Amino acid sequence: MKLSELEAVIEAILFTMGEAVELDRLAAAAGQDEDTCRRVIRNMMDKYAGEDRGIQVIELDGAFQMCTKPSMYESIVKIAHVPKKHVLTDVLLETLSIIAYKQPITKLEIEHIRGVKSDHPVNKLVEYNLVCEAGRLDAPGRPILFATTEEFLRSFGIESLEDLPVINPEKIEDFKLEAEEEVQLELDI
Amino acid sequence: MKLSELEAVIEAILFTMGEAVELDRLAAAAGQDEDTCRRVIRNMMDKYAGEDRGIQVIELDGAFQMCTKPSMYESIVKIAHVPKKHVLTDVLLETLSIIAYKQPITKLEIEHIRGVKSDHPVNKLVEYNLVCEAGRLDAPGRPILFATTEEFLRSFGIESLEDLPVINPEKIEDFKLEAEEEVQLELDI
Amino acid sequence: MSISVKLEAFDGPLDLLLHLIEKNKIDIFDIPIVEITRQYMEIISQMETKDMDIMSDFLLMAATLLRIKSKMLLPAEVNEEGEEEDPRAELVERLLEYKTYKYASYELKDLQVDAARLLYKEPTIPDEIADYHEEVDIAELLGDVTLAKLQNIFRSVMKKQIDKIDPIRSKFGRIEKEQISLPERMAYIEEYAREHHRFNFRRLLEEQADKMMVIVSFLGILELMKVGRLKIVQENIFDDIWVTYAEQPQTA
Repeated sequence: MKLSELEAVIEAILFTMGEAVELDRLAAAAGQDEDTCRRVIRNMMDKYAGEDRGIQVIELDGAFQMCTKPSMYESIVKIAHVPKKHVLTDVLLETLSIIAYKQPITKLEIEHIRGVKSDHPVNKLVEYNLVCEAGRLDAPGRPILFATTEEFLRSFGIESLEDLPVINPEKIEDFKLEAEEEVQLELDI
Repeated sequence: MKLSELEAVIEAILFTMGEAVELDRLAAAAGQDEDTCRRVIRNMMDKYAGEDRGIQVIELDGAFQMCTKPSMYESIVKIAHVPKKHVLTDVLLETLSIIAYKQPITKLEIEHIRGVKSDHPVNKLVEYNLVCEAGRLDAPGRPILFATTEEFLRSFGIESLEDLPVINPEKIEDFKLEAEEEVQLELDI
Repeated sequence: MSISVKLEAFDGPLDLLLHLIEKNKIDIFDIPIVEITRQYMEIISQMETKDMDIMSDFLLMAATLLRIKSKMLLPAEVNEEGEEEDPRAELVERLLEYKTYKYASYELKDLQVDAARLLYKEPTIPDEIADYHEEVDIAELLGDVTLAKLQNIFRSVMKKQIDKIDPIRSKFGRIEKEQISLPERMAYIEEYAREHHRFNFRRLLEEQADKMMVIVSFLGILELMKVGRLKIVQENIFDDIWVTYAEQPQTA
């Protein structure tokens, strides 16, 4: 293996591992003896020291680890603090409305109503603190129940769930009738 | 900020984050406009292409992510734990290719093309995060629209949807020719 | 020809049709519909699946094939431009579209193999940075969403859910496979025809008008017609179809 290839292999391994890797394991994976391997890594460390590099390789008690340079700390703080855009998409609103009216409700029931997997919208709503876990259903697998939060009530300016606008049961009956008529029409021979 | 410093900052951020970082967030953290930032990253990508490098930067629909080069795979698997990918069955692949090329698309349209109910494959693809909901179609019943995700691009090594393999009409034409060349059975009415 | 196939082995009726077309080395633009329909029917009549969802999709295609087959026997229809219409055209288009995506899925499969060789790194964000929890401004997030809007959304979701319930399909669970077996239905129709001698196709369906029964009955009648047990007369398009029992099997 050429020296440059060896450097590439070591770089790739240290990157993937993330943590400190002992020299003997590195050497075995690269198919080299430990001395050669150590020499190559020391050489790489010099290269990383250049000013156009944000990462470096450090030696820790005979093991090597890839990490960012200390001078990069400020920039990393910044990226973590760049505000993400939060949008309440139709998918989220729909899921929220189901949880609001059917709470406490399991994810499976939400998925049944929506007709599609709903992990993502439920997780997002929990992240936004509009929805929270509310115990577990006493059923096989003891699935998590979801309910709306106090933050939800506050945001909509209501004091309790009883203040949610009522869904008229007659309306639901009407939908049922309409739907049945439509299906009947399609089936007429 | 000097160009070399900017490169260092971007390298450090991409390394730390591990996942794909959108250009606007990178630019904000680096304190640069997006165009400058993009130019710097493209330049870095060329440098990473050198043979002494085991890592590279890939672009995914306007976001950038650091990863290893494909040629490093054999060496890395000797030492690192490589997460298992979901095995996609033919049914899943077929459904995924319809969604990829026709997105955004409703389940009904998918079912029309496949000629079979497709709840199961669509749900599986959503579960694997290869497909996500993309709003609802403005039509009676407001059916859910499905589209591919960033994970889809990553899993198939595609930069953006424009880079999907072209379904060559000539290839399809070939099917036709092949069929014509082959002996016809005496089956015609 | 003896075919023993599990229907589940095919991704759907189009997949099965493509399989037959490829196996017989047929030009997709000139499908010998009689033979293909025969092979298709043979396969689905031997199917072992009890899954009604799978079965109904395959039966629907059977009905389509039979419709094309019967249209091929009639004088060709002429479209607005005065050209003869090929009853197979729509099916060919669907098969080609399906085949296109099937082909694309092979390309994707190859891409996936290559892409799996790239490896990524877990985020290593320092704890004190990761612990920074950005406050989500809920008021801004909710924007102009009011309780009334939320209620509307919920209503439309529930309406959609009711729409989705197909009163026929939702009762499938109760239908035994035997109740819609084609040979049994054929025997019933033949018996019914012997008794009534001449009857209206519509009459036959009145008692058992669910979708599956309509399809199976229709298939049964076509099969009986093919073997010469029944004669079918329809004076004009959309008129009632009259079925007559043939005492002596005729040559079809």
